[in-house]
Amino acid sequence: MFYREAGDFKTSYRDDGQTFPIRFDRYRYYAVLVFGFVVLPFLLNDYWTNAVFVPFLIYAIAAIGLNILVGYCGQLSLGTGGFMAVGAYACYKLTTAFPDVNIVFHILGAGIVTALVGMLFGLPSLRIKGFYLAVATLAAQFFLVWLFNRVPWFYNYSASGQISMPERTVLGIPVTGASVAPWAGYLVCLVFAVALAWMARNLTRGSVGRRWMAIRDMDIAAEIIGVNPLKAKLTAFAVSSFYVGIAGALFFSVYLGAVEVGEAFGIQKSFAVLFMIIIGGLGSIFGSFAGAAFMVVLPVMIKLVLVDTLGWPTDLGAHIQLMVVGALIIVFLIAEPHGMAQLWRLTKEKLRLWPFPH
Amino acid sequence: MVLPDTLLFAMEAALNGLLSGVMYALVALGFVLIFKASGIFNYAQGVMALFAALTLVGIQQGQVPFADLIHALTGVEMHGFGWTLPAVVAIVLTGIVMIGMAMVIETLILKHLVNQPPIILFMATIGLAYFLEGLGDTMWGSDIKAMDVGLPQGITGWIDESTNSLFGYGFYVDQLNIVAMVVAAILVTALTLFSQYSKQGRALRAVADDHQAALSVGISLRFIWVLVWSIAGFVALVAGIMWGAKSGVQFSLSLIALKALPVLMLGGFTSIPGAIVGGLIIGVGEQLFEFFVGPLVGGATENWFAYVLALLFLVFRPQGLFGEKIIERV
Amino acid sequence: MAIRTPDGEFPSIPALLRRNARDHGGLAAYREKEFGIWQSWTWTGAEAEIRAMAMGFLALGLARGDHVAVIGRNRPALYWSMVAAQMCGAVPVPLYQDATGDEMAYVLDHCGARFVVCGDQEQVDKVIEVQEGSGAHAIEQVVYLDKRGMRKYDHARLNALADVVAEGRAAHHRFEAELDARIAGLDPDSTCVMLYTSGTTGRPKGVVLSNRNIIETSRASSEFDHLKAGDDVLAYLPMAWVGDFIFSVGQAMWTGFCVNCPESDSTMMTDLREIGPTYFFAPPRIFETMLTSVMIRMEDAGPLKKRLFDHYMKLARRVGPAILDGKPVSGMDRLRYALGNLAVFGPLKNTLGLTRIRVAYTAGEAIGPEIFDFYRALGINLKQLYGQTEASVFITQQPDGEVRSDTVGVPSPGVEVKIGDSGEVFYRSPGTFVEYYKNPESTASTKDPEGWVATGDAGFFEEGTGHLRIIDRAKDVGKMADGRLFAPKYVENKLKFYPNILEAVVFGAGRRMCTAFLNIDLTAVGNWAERNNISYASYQELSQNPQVIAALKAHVEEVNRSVAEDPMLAGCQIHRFLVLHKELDADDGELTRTRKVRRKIIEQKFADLIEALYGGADKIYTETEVTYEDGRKGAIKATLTITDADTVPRTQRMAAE
Amino acid sequence: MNDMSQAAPTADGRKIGGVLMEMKNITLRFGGVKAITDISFDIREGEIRAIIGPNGAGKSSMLNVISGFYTPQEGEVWFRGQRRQPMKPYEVARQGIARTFQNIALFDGMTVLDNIMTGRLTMMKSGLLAQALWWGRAEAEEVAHRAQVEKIIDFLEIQAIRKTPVGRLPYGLKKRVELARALAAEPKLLLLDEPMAGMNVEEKEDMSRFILDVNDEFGTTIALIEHDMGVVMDLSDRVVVMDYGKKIGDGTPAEVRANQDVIDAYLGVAHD
Repeated sequence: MFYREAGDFKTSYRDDGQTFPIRFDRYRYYAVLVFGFVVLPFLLNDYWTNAVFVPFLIYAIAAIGLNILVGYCGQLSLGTGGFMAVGAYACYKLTTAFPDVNIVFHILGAGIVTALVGMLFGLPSLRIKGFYLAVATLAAQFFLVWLFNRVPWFYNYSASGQISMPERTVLGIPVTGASVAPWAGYLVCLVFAVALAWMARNLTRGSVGRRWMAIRDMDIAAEIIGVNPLKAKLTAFAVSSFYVGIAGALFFSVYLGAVEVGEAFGIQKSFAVLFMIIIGGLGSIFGSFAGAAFMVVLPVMIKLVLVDTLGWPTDLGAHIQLMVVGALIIVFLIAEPHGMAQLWRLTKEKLRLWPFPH
Repeated sequence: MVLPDTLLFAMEAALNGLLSGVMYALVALGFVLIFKASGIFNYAQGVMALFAALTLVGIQQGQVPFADLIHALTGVEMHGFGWTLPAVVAIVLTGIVMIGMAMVIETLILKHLVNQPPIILFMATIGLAYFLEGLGDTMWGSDIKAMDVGLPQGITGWIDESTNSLFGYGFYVDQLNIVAMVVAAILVTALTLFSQYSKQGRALRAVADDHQAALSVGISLRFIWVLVWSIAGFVALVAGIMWGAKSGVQFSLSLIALKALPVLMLGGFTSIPGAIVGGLIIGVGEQLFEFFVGPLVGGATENWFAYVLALLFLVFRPQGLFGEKIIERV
Repeated sequence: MAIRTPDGEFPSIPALLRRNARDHGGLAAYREKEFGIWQSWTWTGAEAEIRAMAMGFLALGLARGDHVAVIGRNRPALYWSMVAAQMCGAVPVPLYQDATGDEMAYVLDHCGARFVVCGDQEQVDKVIEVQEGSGAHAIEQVVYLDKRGMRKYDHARLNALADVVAEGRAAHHRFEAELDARIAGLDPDSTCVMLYTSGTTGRPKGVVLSNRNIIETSRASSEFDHLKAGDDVLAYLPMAWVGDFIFSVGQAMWTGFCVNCPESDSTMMTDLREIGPTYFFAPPRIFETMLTSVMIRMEDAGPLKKRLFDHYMKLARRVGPAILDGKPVSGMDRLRYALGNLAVFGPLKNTLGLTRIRVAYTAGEAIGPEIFDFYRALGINLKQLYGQTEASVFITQQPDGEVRSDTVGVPSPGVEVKIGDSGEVFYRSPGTFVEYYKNPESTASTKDPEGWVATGDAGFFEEGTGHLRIIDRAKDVGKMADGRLFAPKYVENKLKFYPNILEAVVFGAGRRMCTAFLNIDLTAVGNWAERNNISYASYQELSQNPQVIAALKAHVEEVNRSVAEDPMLAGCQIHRFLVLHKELDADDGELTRTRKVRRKIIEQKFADLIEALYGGADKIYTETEVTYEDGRKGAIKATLTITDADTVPRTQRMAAE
Repeated sequence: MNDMSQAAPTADGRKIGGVLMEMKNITLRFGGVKAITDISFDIREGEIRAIIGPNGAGKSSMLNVISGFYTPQEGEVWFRGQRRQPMKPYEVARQGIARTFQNIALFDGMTVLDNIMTGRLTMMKSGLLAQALWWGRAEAEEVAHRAQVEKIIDFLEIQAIRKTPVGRLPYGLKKRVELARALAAEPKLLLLDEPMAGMNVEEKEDMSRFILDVNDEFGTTIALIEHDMGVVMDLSDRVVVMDYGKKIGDGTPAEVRANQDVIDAYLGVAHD
């Protein structure tokens, strides 16, 4: 309906292959970016930052990571929590080891460490497929959590067994620790989220992405046309873990500040992220954002409505939330296996064809 | 006869491992049944056990379901029906509930997911798990409950004495584990008999062997699904009772489901004996590992031992102990 | 840009090319959808290509005055080959690519082409056929564009255009001077192009058009519609047709706008959508199919959308054209139209690819008013023009703001038009063709010494507006018994604009009144019947259904009223008509293969029915022989109803006089 | 198609060159079952070589041996003058052997264009980081390969469906897209596994035309298996006939037609 594509033609493969080939989409995307970077930081207060935006961005990063593995490469993983923990602890160890280095590098470093760990646990994927692999990744989940619990070196022998983030600054502005301005933390996460999303898009549209998708859609055929399955899967595990690791690092350093591995990065976390990409849409970067937003906002809404407004007991609200989430997963799997991303795609199609039905 | 202590302790550990292995096997059984008949990997099995246990306790102690919700909605306070039913009745009622649940699941979920790739079904059951957990808590409240259906507990005298007279050291074995073993044995035999000699049982096997063929001879897949989910529900109930009695009815109970996964990895998803054997291996394995290695690495290794074992095992024998080799074709 | 006459700085197309490369060097000159994207060439690039090609031709020995036949679908390289030929002082002769072997043989022989440029293997095969055939021909070199499947051919006298260009590039030292000399040799009177008119009767004639003809016409028409560099046109009509030559070569070269070539005929519509031309020409047929597809697709739309669509289309039909013509429209209506534009018109134009249109023309045959108005209503500036090959297209055209479906506009700038006493239209213009090639007598018979050319069409100027209206082919316009003008085609067209009427044949030459045969359109009437649950077993039964006949009667009477408005034509009102029991069919020789009515044959075949129409009977029994699909013959018997239609009596007007 | 035609071996296309691939005494077993028994034949450069035989004759197994998906227990495979050691399928692909599948094996989650692009994966070398940042090489490479792929799309006349997800395509078109994907790899040897299976007459004619054009324009060596006798005879230069895992005939279509064993073993049952 709002699309005006006549005259919006492509004279080079470069233009034809760009992320938003349609002018209208492109402008809308720029608008969102401007809003996110320029407008929002001024509107944000503490509550919205910590309740919605920061977790949304961090989960979005994690979701993109998991989506690369599950949605693009077709390897189901239930180890997300564990890998986030790796990111968190790596970040912690790095910051405490090299206090003078900028936190950004620590976070990136955490990502790289996680990538390596991810590859390690990805090795079995060559032999194991489907939910067999999922169970294999559970091993990662439980082993890693146990590791960070039981090996004091990881939490610098602190009495509580917790790790907590010291104050660190970017360009002189504190982004971690106690005295963080809402907008500062938010901006850090936003920068990471946007940059990583952009990179994910690039990876998935190029040869790497095609190798992944080939493996996902039909691994035997993929191998016969010359895709090295081990290499493809391992890159997927590496990249995916890199993203998840960074998410973990941010989750710990910027968002929580102090974590106890068991509750912050338990199996529940793995499922939460998995649900995000199922609801958001497998194999879609937009879907990762949508899913993250949904799973972050839903509890807030339920709490807002049931507990704060109707004054129900908190635990009852939590139980109902469990039911809602579970039900939603099933509904999406039945009604729209490709998630919100697909709904979005269909709406766009309708608008482009308007006023025609097809 | 005198043996070194470590060995004795190890043997004790092994024995207990063997018995808790039976527990794992019990849950794994539920998985296998559903997987055989419908190719669905039912992640919710563990939560079903939890749900069953909660329901059982609730019914037995005459709790009013959804009390909190009703209160929140209407403001009416309800303090139970004030009865305490005999265990048997409660169990039967719970059994009925589980069957009802099986039917609901079939009509609301499975029917709509026919012919979906297994991975989708798997994820659906994760959703189901969440839903059931929430439902259970909403119905009965999430506080830890004691399960008392009159199962014997505490040290098993005769083992203690016999071992004492034998090695001069009495093994501690919880009676509950003995009971569990017996029950498991009964359950397995019952299931085997059922699938061998009852009409439905044969239908079940037919479907497990070949869906299309089964359908073509006019077996209703939907009926079969309700059937297996009911049985799985029943198995879950039994498991729930055992675990509930052992460590109280609480959320952690649903995590035993996760423990059952590695069991299946070892045993293979389609074989009942496999499930049993796998269970035992895991049980013994993790006990011994904890006994020997645990102290060196800070303990609590049973959290992950099973999975890592399964993982390594899978890498070298992806089809499990009892599955047969997969040949890839083009 | 200062207006230059050809006698001045730009005597020829190559000269214009030079100027474009200089003035608009960076602008896109040609685009073609190939390999998934729009391959583009700037004017500078195009000039380089064309010069290289021309030098390649020189290398192959192309001489001044040679004829170069060009056969293929619209592709930049083929347009270039025409200009390249001109550069060499040769005469490009574009041919219809769907022409059959012997048609092509005749033309190739008649123009004595030494060079033939072919689009692809298919065309090459035809040419080779001609070369090997018995007929005379002067073909020496064949050049092809698309290499697919060509490798196995004997390349002795056969070259790939790419190779020719490459050779030209390589040899440019040898030929630059020669080429420039040849270009310099071109003057306004040297031949620009030769186009063969697809003669409905007899052999096609080669119309020779000079540089003056083409450039003058292009200049005048471009200024008339303010065409300029930066405009986009879609080149999809046959290259052999004068219109395409004017739009894609003449005007493009004069203004420097961009010529866009679709990927293939099948993708034409999508390519149109992508390019979104600003300047567009299409015969009525295309606009009609577009409209039908719109309506069909809307059929499946949800009720809400449909209501929205219908509502705003109603509004648009009321105020749209007025707004387009800049006539006064109430602010309220303008607002509602703006809303409609947001919700319906805008998206609709977008999906059709007509969003950017500034000027659109239709011509060739009469266009149905409701089709015409539909596009006007959407805010698309669709206009009509009247022209022919001999005039380098433009004779009359509609200025912005004076657009109507039933006229063809006022004389184009620089064109004089007069109506002969026979009612035939004559014109004289700078675009008037030089001569028919090798055919002095037809030249003489068409163009008189003062340069007046007979169009062969009958028409008249409307009092007041000064707009020309074309009635019919002059030879088909007859006289009635009382000497009044009889123009069957004019009335038939009006009738055929009704979806219910497929064909109409009007009689009246030398009679006291006009009568008509009608053919119902089975699909349209069939649908109508279904909706009003009228059951029918056969075409024949449906055609005689009283309700159907009543409906047609209404149509006929409407037509009568509108015909009566023109005093000259008032005599052509239909007094009696009948609905034929069978569809007029080319297999039965009642229509030509191009679905034109064959009066003579129909008059013989249905003599009895015509008698009945002029006799008093209101029923008539008849038997007609028909040919079935499988060629078997058979007869169908029917009793047809003859209906009287109300007419606007002359007496009124007499009284008024 | 300009620079495509230059890819052809000689100026006039159809010239049969030397031996490209040779099978020496191949025997293949599954467990105890012999799928192929002691079969030898060769494939020459630029020719169209057909392997025919009734269903279950071991044609597919043979093709899988050639494509390196199965490794025979006995016998040698010689490719371009070298004995081929047992290797992974993806390594075989890199040697310049591409194939299509009897029951289409396209990547349903991707568009036609992406599917065909996968055919060139073996040639795409840009690194992970370069791609993540979509820098220099990554993009240049993408564009370059796209250009090649577009030529194939044009050649097989599938422009209209370029951006359609293959899942939505009709059977015949899928087959064509699969051919396109194989062609995109610019293979030395192209294997076609029952290219006409399940097609109607018209589609078969199209496919035959394309196969001939491919061989003609690009000079690609083609080995195809097919049980539709008629089609094969028109297409191929030489034919190997298999039955029950054994070779019962080898030669030009004419020779094979004349061969009594073939007539007995095959022609009787070929009418499906």
